[in-house]
Amino acid sequence: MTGVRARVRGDWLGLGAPVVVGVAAVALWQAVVTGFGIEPFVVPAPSDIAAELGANLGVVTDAALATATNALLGLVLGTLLALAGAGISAAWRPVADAATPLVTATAVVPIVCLAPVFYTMFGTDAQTTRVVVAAIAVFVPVYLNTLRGLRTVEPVHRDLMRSYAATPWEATRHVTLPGALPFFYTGLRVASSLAVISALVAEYFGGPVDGLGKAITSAVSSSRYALAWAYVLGAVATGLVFYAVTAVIERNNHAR
Amino acid sequence: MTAVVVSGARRVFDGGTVALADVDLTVGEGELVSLIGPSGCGKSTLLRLIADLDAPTSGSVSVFGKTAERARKDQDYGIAFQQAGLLPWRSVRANVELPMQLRGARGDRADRAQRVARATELLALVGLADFADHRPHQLSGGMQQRVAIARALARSPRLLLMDEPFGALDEMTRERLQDELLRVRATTGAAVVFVTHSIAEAVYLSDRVVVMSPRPGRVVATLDVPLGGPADRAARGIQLREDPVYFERVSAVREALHSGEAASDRVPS
Amino acid sequence: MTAVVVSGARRVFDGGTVALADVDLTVGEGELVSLIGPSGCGKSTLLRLIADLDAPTSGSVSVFGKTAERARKDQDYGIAFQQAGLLPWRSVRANVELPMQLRGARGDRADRAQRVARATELLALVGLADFADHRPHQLSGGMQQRVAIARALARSPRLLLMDEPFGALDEMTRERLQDELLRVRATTGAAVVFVTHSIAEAVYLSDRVVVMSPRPGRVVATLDVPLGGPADRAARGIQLREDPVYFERVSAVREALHSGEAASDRVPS
Amino acid sequence: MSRPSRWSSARRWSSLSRPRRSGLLAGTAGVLALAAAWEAYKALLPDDGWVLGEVRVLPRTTDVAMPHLWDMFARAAEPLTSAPDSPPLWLATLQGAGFTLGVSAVGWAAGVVFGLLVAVLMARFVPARAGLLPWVVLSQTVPLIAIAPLVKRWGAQLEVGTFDWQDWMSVAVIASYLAFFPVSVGALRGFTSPDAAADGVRLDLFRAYGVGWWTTFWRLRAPSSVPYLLPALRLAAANAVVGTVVAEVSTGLRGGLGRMIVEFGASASADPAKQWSPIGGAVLVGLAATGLVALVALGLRRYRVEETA
Amino acid sequence: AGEPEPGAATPVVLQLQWVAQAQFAGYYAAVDQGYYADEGLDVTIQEAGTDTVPIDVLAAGDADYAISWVPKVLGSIEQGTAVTNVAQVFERSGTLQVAFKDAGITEPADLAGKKVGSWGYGNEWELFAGMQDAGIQTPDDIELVQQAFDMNGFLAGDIDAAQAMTYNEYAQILETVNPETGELYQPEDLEVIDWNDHGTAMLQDAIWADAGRLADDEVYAETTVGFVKASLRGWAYVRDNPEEAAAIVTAAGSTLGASHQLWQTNEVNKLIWPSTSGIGTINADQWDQTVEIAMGTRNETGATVISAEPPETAYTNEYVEQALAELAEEGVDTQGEEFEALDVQLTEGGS
Ligand SMILES: Nc1ncnc2c1ncn2[C@@H]1O[C@H](COP(=O)(O)OP(=O)(O)OP(=O)(O)O)[C@@H](O)[C@H]1O
Ligand SMILES: Nc1ncnc2c1ncn2[C@@H]1O[C@H](COP(=O)(O)OP(=O)(O)OP(=O)(O)O)[C@@H](O)[C@H]1O
Ligand SMILES: Cc1ncc(C[n+]2csc(CCO)c2C)c(N)n1
Ligand SMILES: [Mg+2]
Ligand SMILES: [Mg+2]
Repeated sequence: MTGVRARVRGDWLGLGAPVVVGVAAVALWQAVVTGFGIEPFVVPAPSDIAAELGANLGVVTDAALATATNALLGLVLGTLLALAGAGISAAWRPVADAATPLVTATAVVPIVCLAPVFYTMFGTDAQTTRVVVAAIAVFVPVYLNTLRGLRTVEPVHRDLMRSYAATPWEATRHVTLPGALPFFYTGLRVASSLAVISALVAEYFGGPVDGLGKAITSAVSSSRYALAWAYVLGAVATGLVFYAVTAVIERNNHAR
Repeated sequence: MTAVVVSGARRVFDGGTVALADVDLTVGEGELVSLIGPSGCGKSTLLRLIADLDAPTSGSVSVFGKTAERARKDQDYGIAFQQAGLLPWRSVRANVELPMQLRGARGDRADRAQRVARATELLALVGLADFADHRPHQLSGGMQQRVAIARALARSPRLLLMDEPFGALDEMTRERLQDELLRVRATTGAAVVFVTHSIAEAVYLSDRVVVMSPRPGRVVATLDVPLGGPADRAARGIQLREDPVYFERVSAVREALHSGEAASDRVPS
Repeated sequence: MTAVVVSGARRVFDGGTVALADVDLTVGEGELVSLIGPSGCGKSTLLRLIADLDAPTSGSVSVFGKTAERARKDQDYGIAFQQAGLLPWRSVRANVELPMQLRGARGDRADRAQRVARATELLALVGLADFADHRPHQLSGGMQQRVAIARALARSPRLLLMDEPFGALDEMTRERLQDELLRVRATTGAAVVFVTHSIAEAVYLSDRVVVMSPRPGRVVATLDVPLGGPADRAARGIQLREDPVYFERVSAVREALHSGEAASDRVPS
Repeated sequence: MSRPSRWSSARRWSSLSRPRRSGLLAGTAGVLALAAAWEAYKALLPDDGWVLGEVRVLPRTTDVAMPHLWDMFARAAEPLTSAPDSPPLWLATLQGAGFTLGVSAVGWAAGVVFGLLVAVLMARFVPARAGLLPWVVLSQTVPLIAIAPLVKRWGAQLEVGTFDWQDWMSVAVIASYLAFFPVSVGALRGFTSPDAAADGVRLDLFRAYGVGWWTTFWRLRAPSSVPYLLPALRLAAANAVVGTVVAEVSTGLRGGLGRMIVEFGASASADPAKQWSPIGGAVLVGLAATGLVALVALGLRRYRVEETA
Repeated sequence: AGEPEPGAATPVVLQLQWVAQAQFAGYYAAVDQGYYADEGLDVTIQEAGTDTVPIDVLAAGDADYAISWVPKVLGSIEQGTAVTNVAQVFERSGTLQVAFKDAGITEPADLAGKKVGSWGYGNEWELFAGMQDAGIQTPDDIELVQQAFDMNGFLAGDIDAAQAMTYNEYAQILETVNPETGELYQPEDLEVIDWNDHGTAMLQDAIWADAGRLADDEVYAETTVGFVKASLRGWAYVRDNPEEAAAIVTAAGSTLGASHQLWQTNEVNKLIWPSTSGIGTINADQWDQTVEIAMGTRNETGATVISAEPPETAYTNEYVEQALAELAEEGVDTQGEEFEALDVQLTEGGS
């Protein structure tokens, strides 16, 4: 049933349908807000948000860049740690078992609980905590997925490498690592937008005065909701860029 | 010197399953021996013992007069599994080059050139010269199997271990590959241990057919197949399959299988 | 009335692959017709047209005088695929009951009792009475195939469509199931369209063997197999396979296949 | 090419997995190792941590930044405040954890229901899938704290008959906003898993039976989705807890851990061990939530021969 | 206020700007002492979280009155929120900028080149006004640091000058042991910039009512007088009974320690008493100063609170004057000229 026609249809749907849904949703939103005269503190009109975004593009961009920088550093740091951790855990089972409760705890502990103590630990005058919080959020999915990938070696490939009397390093290089790559990317894709959200949430609890999280609260506290939503758009765009970039890296790196 | 000597090999799995009970097997140099028997009778287990991918609970295995482990480390055999087991991230050519690459000690330019030449030659042999740069998923199941066979042949091993390599193929492709195997054997003189559950295939290819019975796996019969040497067989091709000796041996193997089966109390499916 | 009439059926896939080109096929009531041909020649495609799982690009298919769609909705046929396709979360019994349950209009107690009785009967028929409460993953591949066959028979269809149902089995299990199929056919009188790539199997089972050529898929030969009716064949069992007529027909099908193959320029694997 | 089916290969893997007990032992060792590392780090490194150039690479080790573990436990045993009838801190934390867990559970349930509905919609209609899926992904890039006050506001405007919207319900809605995402994505993958070429035979079978989409859904798609759904439910549980705590901080809802974290900020300098109690509580809530999901998984184990991420 | 109907108290919701603490002691005392009930009001007090904007809760109709700082509300009013300040409870600002003695910060100009703490959430305008007056360009001349819920950043030296409310964060510092002396930090260890002394103080806690309902809804207008009256009476109670008031707040669910709670009660009293024109009265000069600063001060993004004068409806003394008159009749002291602050001893952790 899948064929060229279906694929062409799929491509059209893949781009067109979300746009249609998006435009329809925004139009409905605008109509409801203007039609019922809804106050901006309930929900601001898309047109007002767009106007604020236009008027404050520079400020929004600066804030987004500040947040994105922390998110990116956190993404890189968390990914590197997760890869190292997953490598060690895959090679040495007791380490994996020992790490399990700690990783589970990390996965379930809300960032809002950790951010305040991290600011105390790393200093509230630096971006460090935001990077660390993002890194922790990134660590969990990348570690878990990569570990799963490293452990899922096809038995036939394992036998093959043994039949070649391949060294552990050769087996890792030629079979384990390439096989784990798709799993790693699955984790990275999840992690990419998590990194942005986490860095942003961390801004609520301290650190230098910059970034989207801080900007959103500032705007809201003086009832400038349309401006706040312009910053939210900045956050969405940043998250989207992170997601898209990882998706592109994935596609280029393991074209299958 | 014989290629493989298995004596008194026993393999009991953790659950208590006796997969092999006192199996003796000798494969002479250049000889092709088929293992046949109902599913679960221990054919793969036996092959894995020879390949040192598994160790016997008791008994011994020697390959070219050395331990199985030494032979594995010396790369004395090539192996093809029932699943092709290609690495999906490598091209067809790179898959065939893999065993050479792992052992190509120096990895220099001359080494590389030699590797490329050998892979080209092998791909031509299995009829896939045009597909060298494809990825495995772009090939049909039969083509993948052929790549796996080319890979097994890569280092011109003196011993070939093949576990139902043609199991997934349609009859005609299968027959073509059987002929190819005979040709390769004729040119390289390698010994072959060939697992199959096709009686016709076993008779067509083998110097000897070893019939096994299920749980605990034992050798119940060993039948010689006097149909001539590999070069001879490869030349006769389709006519061989209509030779009365061929039919007679097919019937003999079938009977040995059925009686071996009757000997065990419950038939696995 | 005939069971299946395919006339001038053509199936062109989106990529432009002509899977079937002007295929005509008639299957009489109670007749067993095998489709054989190299991989990719359109056997499965043809079967799927009959089952209304796919529609012809041009040409027509009728089943018991109705459209294929009507016949599918009326549950006129039972089908078994090459993969068993059992539902892993259902017991063996529940898998066999599935088609009855989906159509058991009332779902009351009497209906249930009848369903249970029928499933028990079918499981006995395929030799799995003791495994009714097992889950599919506890069965070997061959046993799973047998469950799928029992499921295909569940509503006593007048037409059975089977796509290489014994493909994954070892030779002996396969032979046993072939005999079972002959027995079922003898008792129910169902028409069967049987896809296989085993020449021996096609000859052993069929009233007629339809040989197809690859891309574009065509019928290149239709061979009658005068080996007697199903009851007769089932009774003769292993001797049938040593009958000279059997050997002759095997050779004839092989030749038809080879010539059909030669007719097309490139051989798929 | 024949591949071992997912179902049978799963059995082989599970038979290879080590006995549970050694994992438990190693897990305990891991927790103890972390505790030891905490104290060793505190003992060995200077108060100011390790500053590389401008950046503090390793954290401070002062008692304010990293209290001794025994101080955390000792503090938990002391009363919450100096008020005469004040409960011990551990008890207050446990009560807060219970409250947060309850709200999370409601949020989780709501998120699961909504996620499943969205997934069914997307599974049933291809254009719905194409149109909605990107927005479902996009929804998770909207920072929670931006929408929390709005949700509270929308909820507060709601009053139907005798039903009066409570503030904790807004918190549960916010939790469900995070919980629905993995469920909808995971369930969609599960519902459409029979469409995969390798599994197509089952779908063909149902078509051969001439039954409709919904019968196929209940008999095939829904059961097939379980291996994909279970990890999604677990993720949703963790997300629901995160969402609840964030929303508690954001809206100031009294009773849960989020509120405790906000309030204990005031004593973070003079009573630094205090704020570690709700952090421990949050970990407990998260573990309890995923543990409860494990119970659900137990109920569904017949459908769960293998789990897929 | 009108005659309270027997048995049918008017339900009233009050939205605070933070969680329960002595900052709001007057309202809790009024509930506890039955002052609201005396006015025929059944008052529910709603606490706030980090993202609650009290004025919008009020405008959305989810509360009848809200407590908020004037500069924050001016911004909301300019965004179209129709609310009116009906009682300016705090006459003085409680916001300080605190530094350790050795940081060399004694006046706003010294903040240049320093790491300066700021809360955000609209609590930072006095700081920006003070720095702007001192000729400091933000953000270029200083390093702005977002201040957390706690004072750890200040204590650890991440922040040279931190924002602190006299009644809260300043006390948090004094409740902490100075590692150098082994004793609690003392006021002598600290240098304090009090914006009341630098002309950039802005009006803080006030009672806000819905402007639309004040104009159209007579009952609401009447309720407002009753509500303001009972609230102010509550504050008078707090002035006269600080220990009891602190206990009332703690009983209402605040988890602050006893000495901290009492300190806060006492400091809040200092922001109200003695009252120049009677508690709750909005003094035009203070209002104008607040508006002027709100229009002229830029924050780190270059934004000002408001760009134009607020409308007439932004504040009125109409209701508070009625309330004060009724209170005077009942013999309540609404100026507190005799007010004497306590000398509260803080203990470690404020317990
Ligand atoms: N790892 C294992 N653990 C436990 N039992 C095993 C293991 N591997 C194989 N067995 C058992 O040993 C017996 C022999 O298995 P083996 O795979 O050698 O059979 P086979 O003859 O190759 O069958 P087939 O024709 O189906 O490939 C079977 O009963 C099987 O269940
Ligand atoms: N969905 C499809 N889209 C495009 N081409 C298809 C599709 N299904 C089958 N084909 C093509 O149609 C031809 C016939 O396929 P079909 O599956 O009927 O072969 P077959 O005879 O059953 O082969 P096999 O013995 O391998 O099962 C093949 O060339 C195949 O590539
Ligand atoms: C997110 C957030 N963080 C800190 C404060 C601290 N704060 C600054 S002024 C004030 C009121 C008087 O205490 C309080 C609590 C806040 N409000 N919101
Ligand atoms: Mg085997
Ligand atoms: Mg087919």
